[in-house]
Amino acid sequence: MADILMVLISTTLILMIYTILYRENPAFRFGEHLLVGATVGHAIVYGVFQVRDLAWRKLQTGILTGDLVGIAYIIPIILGVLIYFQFSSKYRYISRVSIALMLAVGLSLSIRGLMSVNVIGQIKGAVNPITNIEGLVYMIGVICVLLYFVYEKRASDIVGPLPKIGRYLLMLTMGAYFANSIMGRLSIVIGTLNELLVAPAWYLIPVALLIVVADAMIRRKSV
Amino acid sequence: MSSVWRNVTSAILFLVSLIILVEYVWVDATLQRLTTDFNNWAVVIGAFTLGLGGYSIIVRHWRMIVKRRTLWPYSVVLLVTLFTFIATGLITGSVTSPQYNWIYSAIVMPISSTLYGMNAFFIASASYRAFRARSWEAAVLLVAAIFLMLKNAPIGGVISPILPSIGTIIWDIAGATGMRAILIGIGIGTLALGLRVIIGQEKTPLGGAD
Amino acid sequence: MSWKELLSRNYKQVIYLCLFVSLAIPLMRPIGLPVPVDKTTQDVYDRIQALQPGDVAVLGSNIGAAIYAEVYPQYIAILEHLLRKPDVKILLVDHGTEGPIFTQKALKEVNAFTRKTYGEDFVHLGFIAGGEAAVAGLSRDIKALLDVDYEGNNLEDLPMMDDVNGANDFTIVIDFTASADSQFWLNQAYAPYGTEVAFGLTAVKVPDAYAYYTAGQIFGIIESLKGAAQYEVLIGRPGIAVKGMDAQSLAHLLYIGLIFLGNVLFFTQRGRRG
Amino acid sequence: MFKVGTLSWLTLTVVFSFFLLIFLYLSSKKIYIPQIREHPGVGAIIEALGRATEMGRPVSFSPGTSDLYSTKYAGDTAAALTILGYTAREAVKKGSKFIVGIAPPTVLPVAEEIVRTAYLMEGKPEEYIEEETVQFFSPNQWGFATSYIGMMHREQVAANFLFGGHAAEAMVIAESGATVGAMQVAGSTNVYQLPFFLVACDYTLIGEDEFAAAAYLSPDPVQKGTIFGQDIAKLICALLIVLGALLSTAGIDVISKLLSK
Repeated sequence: MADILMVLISTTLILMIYTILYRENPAFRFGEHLLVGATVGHAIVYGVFQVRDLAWRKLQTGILTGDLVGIAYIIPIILGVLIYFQFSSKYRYISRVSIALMLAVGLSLSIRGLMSVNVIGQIKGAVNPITNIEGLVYMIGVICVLLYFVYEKRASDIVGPLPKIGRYLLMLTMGAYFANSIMGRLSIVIGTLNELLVAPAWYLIPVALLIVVADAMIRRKSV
Repeated sequence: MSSVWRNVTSAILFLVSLIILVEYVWVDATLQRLTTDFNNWAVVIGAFTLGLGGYSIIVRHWRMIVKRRTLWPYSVVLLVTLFTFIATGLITGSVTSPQYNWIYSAIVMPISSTLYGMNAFFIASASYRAFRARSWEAAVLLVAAIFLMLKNAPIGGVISPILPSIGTIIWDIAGATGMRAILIGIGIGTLALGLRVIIGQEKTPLGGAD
Repeated sequence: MSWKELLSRNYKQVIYLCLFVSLAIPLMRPIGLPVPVDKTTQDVYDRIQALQPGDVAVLGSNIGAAIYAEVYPQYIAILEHLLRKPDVKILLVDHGTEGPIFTQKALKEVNAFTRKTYGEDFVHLGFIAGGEAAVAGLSRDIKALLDVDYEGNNLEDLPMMDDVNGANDFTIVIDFTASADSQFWLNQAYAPYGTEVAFGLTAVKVPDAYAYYTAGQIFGIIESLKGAAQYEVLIGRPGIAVKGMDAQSLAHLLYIGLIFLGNVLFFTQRGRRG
Repeated sequence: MFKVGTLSWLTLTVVFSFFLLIFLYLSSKKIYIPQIREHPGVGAIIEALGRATEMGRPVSFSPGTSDLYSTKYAGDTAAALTILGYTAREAVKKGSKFIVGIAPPTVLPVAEEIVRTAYLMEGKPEEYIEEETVQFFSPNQWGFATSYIGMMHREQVAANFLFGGHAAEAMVIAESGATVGAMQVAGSTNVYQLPFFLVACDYTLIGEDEFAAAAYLSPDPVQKGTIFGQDIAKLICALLIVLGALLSTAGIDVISKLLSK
């Protein structure tokens, strides 16, 4: 019984969201606010479980066994609480210390990783013996696109038309994003339709259509 | 008092970053210990920030209800759902308990997948009305995109095997030139932004320059 | 108001209806177009097929409701393939708050708990917040970061975890995501420890990853529903992904037609006005 | 002692950081302010504004739907606000009606301040109408898109600008702009939105173009210094690639060996 109810609820919600294709309306707004409430609630629940598993438990074992590393977990817990001072305009500066630690770890970890993977890794990937046409095209091509992203005046004058070629090569890359965005979004719609086009879900489709047509009729008369 | 705290903040930002960056190239037990601890502490603070968004949304929508702003009934819907999820999660003790799983699959799954897929419809109508080969650049993009679409969809190969092969050539050129340069650009851009934040020249990520 | 006027005023709704129909028909009456296998998918299949007993496969997942349709079918297909490999250890970790929900759902769907023993053959660590710091912590020293697994059992009591403690023990890592955690595995596992990494991605993330693939930094990519369909064919278990590919084909033709028609109208009008 | 295999990382990071910090310092002390080339995107903005004045129809601008402090698009929104300042002044100079649509609450006060000063600097403070020139639509993605499109149709705008962090709603806005017949200029670093902007708008600034245009237009010398520091790092990468490819064709793969050290 419970899963019939779930199918009815989820199908109704899917159809309510699809009404935006007709126009923005109360049904769509209801579904949207439902989602924001659910996802934010989920994040809070998860935050509580994480603090318990990643810090509170370690602090307790640390205190019991006297292990310094465990006891030191009091520091991130305090910093975690301080971050909520962001909401008081008077004491906001207090929350900055927690953000500073997170930023320091985040930025330095990405600098460590990106300089090795994106910069050195991609340069090594581009450095190949030019044995055929493709090799030549790839080498010149990556230089042209790099030069497109160089903005200093004199440097741009020296390199002449190369950045223009770079921009056209970028169009190929943007074409790849264009084609893949379409395939990606279609896969999501296919996933939703897989659930919608099966009994008992699709019985609700005519109901939704009737409501939309009725609404369109009423609105056309009143205009 | 606040100016002392501000110096402490910039000192932490600079020192912690320096330690983690040096640890990448220098073998040293204390450096490694400190990096692991800072790393795990950042994970804990990350867990606390999950609640930050929640706090501001609860306050904003509560104010909308109290002041009877337009659309306030939707704020009631939002807050009721929010507290239902929190209550179910905390009472059942885990997010894969049957009850939590039920409300999650009934509400979050259908709405978010429909919303995320919605763009397929908007792209379809824009394909007819807005995607024009206004310039040579846009023409190159559209032609490349069409060949790549025929590579992505099995129908392309069925119509004629040349189509996917042209698509693959375009895909390889795009991957080896444009993508590579964009990745290098992101690497350098992150270093530039990172340095400016670490030395305190760029304040925005810290929440404004006041 | 004539039909023509009604159609041109509501052209958007007409196009939306065409797209809906072009997707719905093949889903209900599959055409069965052949699904050619890309090299990026074949590489992942071959690498898993070559796994030896005792190897450790790590599955990272940031699957959420938004990317479920594109990435979850890949996750199921690869999990099924790994379970068929004798004595290969599987470590499951999540990078998003919604991850565990789908990891548990997948484990039940391929009935992993009956085919293998939890704690010896596979362990689910659950979600660890903190983004790149979490992946760095996992790669460096799991036990320093975590005390318990997803269900709350102590890591010490799980026999498998005795000889799995960091990236040096990971044979391969496959991350199923559409967000930055794929980059985190490259930065924190591949760069420092040389761990073999592959990705299962949404279509829109594939162009970014392809440069890593040609540079040899990742050993394969499963590309959206298309990759899932190909993997289902490779392991001889055609399922929901293969059916979806027919709908993709018809819809792609609709888009190309619309772009073509739109531009023809644009140039003819401009011709008249120009 | 040094970790094996990180020597190339250390050298490149130190060299790049040296250039980035030096030009940051030199430009902030106004010792050397690099010259940034005029970006074609800026030319497109001027052309669009000229067209709006000819047709006597208003101009609309959106600085993006992402927050001022969102780590992912903070840079985007900041660049968008610099371009907003410039576009507002040019629009007022040319005497066309200027409308700004805002979604994120944190951006509203900043945008109002920028546009109000623009009107002041052009000597027409009375033309700036409170709540009218800069309109706050809704913090929610689809609520904002619907109201912004409504405004574009009501005002029959002749030029539309979309800068800063946009998501899927940008697709619907760009399409409505095309149906209204507006000349559209957009900019974004979000590679998933860029392809659609490129084919739906008349000119689009790709990724770092947006920062370069902001640096070109902004009086703050430090932005020019940062851009130049990154230029040098990119030129070094380009040099390494060319040298490496040529040498390895001749059979000497010293560059890739050095990079793996």
